[in-house]
Amino acid sequence: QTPIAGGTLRISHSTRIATLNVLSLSGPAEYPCIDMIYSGLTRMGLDSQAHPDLATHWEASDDATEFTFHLREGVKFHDGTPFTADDVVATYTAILNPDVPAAARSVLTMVDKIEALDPLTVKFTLKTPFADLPTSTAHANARIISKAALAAPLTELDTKANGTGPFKLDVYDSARMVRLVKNPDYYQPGKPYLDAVEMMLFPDLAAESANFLSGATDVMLTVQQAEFARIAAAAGIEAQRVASGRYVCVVMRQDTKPWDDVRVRKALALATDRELLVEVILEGLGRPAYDSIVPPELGFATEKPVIAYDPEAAKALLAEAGYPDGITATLVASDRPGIRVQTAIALKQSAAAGGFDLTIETMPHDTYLANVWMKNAFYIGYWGMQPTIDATYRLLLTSDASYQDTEWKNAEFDALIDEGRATIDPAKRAEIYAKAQAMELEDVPYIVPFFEDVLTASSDKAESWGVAPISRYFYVEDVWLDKA
Amino acid sequence: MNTSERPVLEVQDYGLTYDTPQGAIEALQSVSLSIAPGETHALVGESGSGKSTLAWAIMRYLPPNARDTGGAIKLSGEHLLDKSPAQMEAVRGRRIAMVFQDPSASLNPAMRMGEQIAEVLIRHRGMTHEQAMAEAEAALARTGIARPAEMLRKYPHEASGGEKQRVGIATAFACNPELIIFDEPTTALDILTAQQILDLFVRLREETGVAALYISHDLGLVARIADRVSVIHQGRIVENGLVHEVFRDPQDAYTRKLMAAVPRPENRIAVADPARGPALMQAQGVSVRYGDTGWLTRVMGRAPAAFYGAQDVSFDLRPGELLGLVGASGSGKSTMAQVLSGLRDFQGSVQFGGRAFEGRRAFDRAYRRDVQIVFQHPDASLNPRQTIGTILSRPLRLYDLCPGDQVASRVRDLLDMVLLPADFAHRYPHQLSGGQKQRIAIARAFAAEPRLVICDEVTAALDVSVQAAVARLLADLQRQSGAACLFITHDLNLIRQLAHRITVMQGGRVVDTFDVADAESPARHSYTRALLNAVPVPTELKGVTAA
Amino acid sequence: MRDFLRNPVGVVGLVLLMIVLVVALFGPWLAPYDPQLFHAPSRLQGPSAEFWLGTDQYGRDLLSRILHGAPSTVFFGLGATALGVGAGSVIGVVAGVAGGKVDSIIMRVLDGFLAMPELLFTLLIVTFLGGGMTQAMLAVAVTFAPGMARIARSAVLSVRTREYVLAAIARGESRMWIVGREVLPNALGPIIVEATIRVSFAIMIGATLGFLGLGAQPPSTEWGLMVSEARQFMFRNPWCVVVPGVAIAITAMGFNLFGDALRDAFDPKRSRS
Amino acid sequence: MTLAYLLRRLGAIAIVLAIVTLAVFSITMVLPGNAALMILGEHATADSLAAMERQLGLDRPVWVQYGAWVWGVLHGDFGMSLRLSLPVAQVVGDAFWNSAWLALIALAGVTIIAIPLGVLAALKRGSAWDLGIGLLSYVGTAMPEFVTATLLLILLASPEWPLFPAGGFVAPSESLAGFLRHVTLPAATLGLILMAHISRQVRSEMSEVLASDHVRAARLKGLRARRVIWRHALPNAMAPAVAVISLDIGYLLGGIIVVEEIFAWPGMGRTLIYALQNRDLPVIQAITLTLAVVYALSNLLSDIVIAWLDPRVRHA
Ligand SMILES: Nc1ncnc2c1ncn2[C@@H]1O[C@H](COP(=O)(O)OP(=O)(O)OP(=O)(O)O)[C@@H](O)[C@H]1O
Ligand SMILES: Nc1ncnc2c1ncn2[C@@H]1O[C@H](COP(=O)(O)OP(=O)(O)OP(=O)(O)O)[C@@H](O)[C@H]1O
Ligand SMILES: [Mg+2]
Ligand SMILES: [Mg+2]
Repeated sequence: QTPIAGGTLRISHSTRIATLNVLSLSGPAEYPCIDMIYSGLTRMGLDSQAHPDLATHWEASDDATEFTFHLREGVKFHDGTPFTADDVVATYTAILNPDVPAAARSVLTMVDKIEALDPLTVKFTLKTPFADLPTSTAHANARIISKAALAAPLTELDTKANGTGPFKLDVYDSARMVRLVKNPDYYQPGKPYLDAVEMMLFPDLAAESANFLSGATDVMLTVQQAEFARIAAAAGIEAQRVASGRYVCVVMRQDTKPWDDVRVRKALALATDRELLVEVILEGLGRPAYDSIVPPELGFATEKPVIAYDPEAAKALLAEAGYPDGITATLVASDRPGIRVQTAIALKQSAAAGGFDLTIETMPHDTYLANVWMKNAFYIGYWGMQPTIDATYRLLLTSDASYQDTEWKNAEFDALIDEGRATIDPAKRAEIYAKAQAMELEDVPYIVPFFEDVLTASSDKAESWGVAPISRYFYVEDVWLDKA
Repeated sequence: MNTSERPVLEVQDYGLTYDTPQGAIEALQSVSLSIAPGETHALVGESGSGKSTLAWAIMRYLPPNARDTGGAIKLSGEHLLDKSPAQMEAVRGRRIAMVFQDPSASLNPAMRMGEQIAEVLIRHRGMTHEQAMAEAEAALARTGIARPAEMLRKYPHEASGGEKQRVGIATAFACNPELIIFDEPTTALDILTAQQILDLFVRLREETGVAALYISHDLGLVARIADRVSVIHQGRIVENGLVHEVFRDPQDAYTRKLMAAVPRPENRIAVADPARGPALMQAQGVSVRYGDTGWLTRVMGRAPAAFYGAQDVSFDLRPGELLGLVGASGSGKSTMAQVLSGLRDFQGSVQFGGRAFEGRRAFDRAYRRDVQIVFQHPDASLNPRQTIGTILSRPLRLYDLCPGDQVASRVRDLLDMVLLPADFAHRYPHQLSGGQKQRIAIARAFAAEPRLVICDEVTAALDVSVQAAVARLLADLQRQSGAACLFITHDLNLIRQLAHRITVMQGGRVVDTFDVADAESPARHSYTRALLNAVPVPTELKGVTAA
Repeated sequence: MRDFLRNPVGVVGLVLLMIVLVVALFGPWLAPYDPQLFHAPSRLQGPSAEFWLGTDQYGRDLLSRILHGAPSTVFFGLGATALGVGAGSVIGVVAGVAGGKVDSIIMRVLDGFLAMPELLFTLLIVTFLGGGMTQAMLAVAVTFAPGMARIARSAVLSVRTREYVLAAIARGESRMWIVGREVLPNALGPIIVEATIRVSFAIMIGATLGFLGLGAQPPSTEWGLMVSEARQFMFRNPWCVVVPGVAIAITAMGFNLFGDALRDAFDPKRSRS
Repeated sequence: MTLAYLLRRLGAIAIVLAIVTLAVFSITMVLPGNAALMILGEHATADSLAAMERQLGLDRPVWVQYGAWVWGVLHGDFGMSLRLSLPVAQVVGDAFWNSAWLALIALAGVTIIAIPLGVLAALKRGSAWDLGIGLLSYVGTAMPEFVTATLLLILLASPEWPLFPAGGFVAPSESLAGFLRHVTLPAATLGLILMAHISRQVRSEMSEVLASDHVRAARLKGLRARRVIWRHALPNAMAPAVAVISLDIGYLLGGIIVVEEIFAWPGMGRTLIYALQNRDLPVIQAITLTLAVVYALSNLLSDIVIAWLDPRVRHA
């Protein structure tokens, strides 16, 4: 089928597009916007690999400390100014500037220097070896902003957007709709097919699905588990279920009793009925996970042994750890998103048989962030999928991880991750990462009950709509409307 | 008057029943009366005797639970009972009009008074709005209002009671009806205004020759204005005839009882004149200011202007004496009662039993025991959540008047003293009638064995016959206890029966004080004279002796 | 009381209230299942012999949850009202009895509080207090207090000028006696009536806060929270929102009808008409 | 009802508003966390959090923040929303009109229906009409908005049988029909409780007035029933009813919060909840301020209407 050009794609979403500031935004509906407006040096593909974007190709030094990116020729920003290496340098300088709130900084901490070798070549020099740099440059918040825009007050990035992506910003109304129009100068000839994309805010889930089903919108960005079956069954609708590495985890601080004892953590793992959780919370739209934060989709992921629900074994383990009467604890869950509370409720039920008497404390997200997150000993965490094992572990588990909330600090593990970074040979890396994963399973720093699928849906007319497992890349330039 | 003409109104053997959850109330039973053209027919009877019910029945305006039980009502020969509601609408206001007891309540507060007269003319005489307004002005002018055009534009709350009643009367006369029913049109007005309204009634009746049914419980008043009278008692007409004949020679026992209850100055019921001696109580230059509010209220702009409720008032009371305090409404009588019973701050001084008190806070327990007060409303002066026994025992305990174990027997004595059965001690106030409640309030005052009792219009809320009984009871108690009494009232006839001296107040000041015997003396203040003249002196009743 | 029972509104209110109170007191014992127990295979079912009112998204028995939620819902209403009415009445009585400057200052401050829409006020306070059942209860109480203070004050004022109170003052009774024996017993009527009606408001506001996620927190069986949790599933199983919704309505209605009938019984003018 | 009176009332409103803003400000300051943390969420690192706080001006001392805010407001500048990348004036302005539409339609619809219903019930006391209206009003007052809304959604907006959209908003300028379809359910939800309350109030006031002496007097003047009801009774019953309606506006302003949340109506209520959740202080301030002003003005307006209806008050 040959794509047909033209038409307006209406995408519904239920969370606000509060900002277009590509450096700091993090909202689920904000990502598709910047994915359409901006391009990065690299971009994650559906295969979870970094692909060329503004950089056509790149080379790394053997020790993985120097990367040279060759930029695409003839690319223009939406305002017509040409894209050059200076823009790349300006962007990365901003990201690394501690005075600028930038979400991508945490994956680029190893970058020492960025230089423009010529208008179409940029060189990154790293402090420490890092083989996955092209994945870091694909970070959704590391898109290239024009040098001029970075010279202006940064708050202007909130509402104005001058990128090099397939679509240009037309209307920005954070309360209702963001409208993007085709960028005729996009570097992929013939793309995008669509004339315009409208991101329509439906703060009410019921309203969103009703409008989608009635044809008022073409794409439902995120489908709730509860509604997936109904929507999938509807005529003229294609519902997609993308296996992803998004997970809920139970944080247990290991400098605090009783979680300092691995037997207690293992007991809780045994007392977690993963099948039940997947069934009642995810409506079956996910996979049980067995206490590793590394999803099977990532390169170098190992097969994890199944942990069957065995409350009796859990009790026995607890008794062995010195808690024959079980453990009483308060499990904190933020009220957003709802899945945290749901997991807490289900876990309470499931763990009760295993000797855990859990009290659930739900609290507003702001209080949670300020008072509980990274502070409390026992609470529910929720994370999106990272592009690599390295990113996954460095987010949470290495001693210097960005959000080290378990106090599970292990020098050997840290060394393995560092080594993995510096290793370019895949076989060797696989070996290193397998060891690291085994250590994780051994010690159970987190209970990870399941991986949640990414759910999206589109009308039959919207061809090629897709979402990457890391739900931050959307490839809307490939989408076209079949008006027949 | 030509009585051979066909009567304007004929009520024949009419009966009416109210259905209530407690059973049927036969409010009217075989009532008959007839009013000739030009005649004023009075209907007298005590409260609840069915006077208003008869008026509503004639108007065919009855609550849903009312039921005709027979008889006929004819207006100029036409049967009213057979008329449809729509037909009655055309009769009301056009052929039978009505003037109500309370002029403030019977005018629509949200409508200019001109509109309220004019709408009748528009409805019944088919006038245009302009014609009706012109006619309304003329009608109002006939009632003697000084600036009728101005009055038409006023809202009811901007007019005085008398003015409002004139509007009511103008409305009633507007369509030249055949019959006008007056339901106690003067009871809500003060003496002087009532007098004027009565004069107006007499004049308009003469001018128009309209027939009138005049409802009242005031026999003195009836004697002055009516041609014929019907006496109604518990829904039955017990006596009927020409006024002077009925009053000269009442046939029915109930009529006689009613007449005996009419206060007459010459029938003194006061205790013997007390010995002249040093005054028991003296008010000296007492002033009370109302409306002085805090700065905050003033800043918020809610403060009314301040004024004197009583100004530089001086009078005295001798031991054992009964001093009458009279004056128009708002003249400051209650204000003085409140000052003397320590309820209101004042300037000036009060001397009592040789001690001087300057200001409310100076009154001590001994003073408060010596001076007791009885209020106007029997319903409001007893705490509804206490039994009569508790209420009466309170002064005994408070002032330690008798040992704890004798309280109960003393309460029985007190009940006995006010002629009530002893088992009333266990009742609650709402289980008593108005007169009974007032007796309890009086008993409570006398329980303290006071030297002065202040009675603020204690008879005003009571029926005529009950009034007389309460007044007598008071005099008896005074005789037994030797207490002095300050008796505040509107009723000049009553006070002339009861008091030794009378003090007259006007606009917060004392204008006159005199011995009862000197009431008719030409030396009286002009205001006193006006008050005395305004009282309908029941001349026709003179020959009748008290039962 | 006879008046009260003759009034159909009162009878219906009384019956509803009785049911609600019985459920609130004994609900947890009457419940056939543990309210938190998952019956995963029977999720989101309508009423059946096994689950009389159906099940929710976790397969928890709705009847058991309703029965368990009754105490917290009802006592939330009673507690919040008691606190609010208590505090408000004390303030109002103090203002009414003291009069003068104290009165004007108290009233001006209360006017300030009353200048904010009720739910907004509650919302702000509960946000401030951090959400949760107790916090919500406090917030509702704080919201109620100014209005109650006004009512209490006007009740006191209307009684304070009654002649029996004046008689007591003239007699030289102590302040304690006058306030405690003459004024309060007679001012209590309107306060009680208002309190009863407010219980229903409190229950509704409590449920609303639960619904907004600011009141009771999961896995509580508070009814408003139940509706909110199940809302996503309302089209798959309407029972899981209808059941708690109706329960709230019935409870609120019970207090409402009862309060109205009480008002009629206390106010002879209304009851006669 | 003089100009001085109006000025005084407005002055009192201003004082109350000042207190309200100070209170809201202190409340938000005492709470844990802040907007910067909410924006960054679980991507907050210490340095980006600090940077964000600097960017939002949250690193300044509390009184400086409040002072700056007050200074701005006095100059008509409500500042930028911390979360929405929009000037507060625009966020709240748009939301205000959306809410105002909803509230006015609910209120207007209700008044048009509830007043005649109340009058009818009062005129036909004890009849089936009265009973039905009474029942409606009892059920209406006992159902919190979220229950009414949910029931309406299940009945009238189920996916199988969507008579009305389950939520959302269409600007009237875009499509009037669409707007009306969307406004129906939220307005009906708000309306039910209001209707219950107002019709009950009108009924009780009307019964009282119908039993009053002056209505009796009007009837006894032989006036036609229509004139007695509409000219003599209703205006006198309306004054107290208006007082209640103005209190109901307070309810309405609260109810709108819930209803907007449920029906995803982009108004003040929804914006407020969003702002509360995200600690968007300038928006919270502006919305509470607006709601309080609307409430205060509606009270003032109702006092004026009452004075217009009731000459006794007018001249007081
Ligand atoms: N709607 C009613 N339902 C039941 N009983 C009624 C009703 N109206 C009046 N009554 C009773 O009928 C009797 C006569 O009442 P009515 O009002 O005619 O007395 P009245 O002579 O006018 O008294 P007053 O001098 O106090 O005006 C009273 O016992 C009264 O309680
Ligand atoms: N508490 C008060 N506050 C303000 N003004 C008052 C107050 N009490 C009485 N007044 C006013 O003071 C004046 C005198 O009132 P007072 O009650 O003493 O009159 P009165 O002679 O007892 O009248 P009535 O015969 O109607 O009982 C009146 O104008 C009245 O309106
Ligand atoms: Mg009468
Ligand atoms: Mg007086």
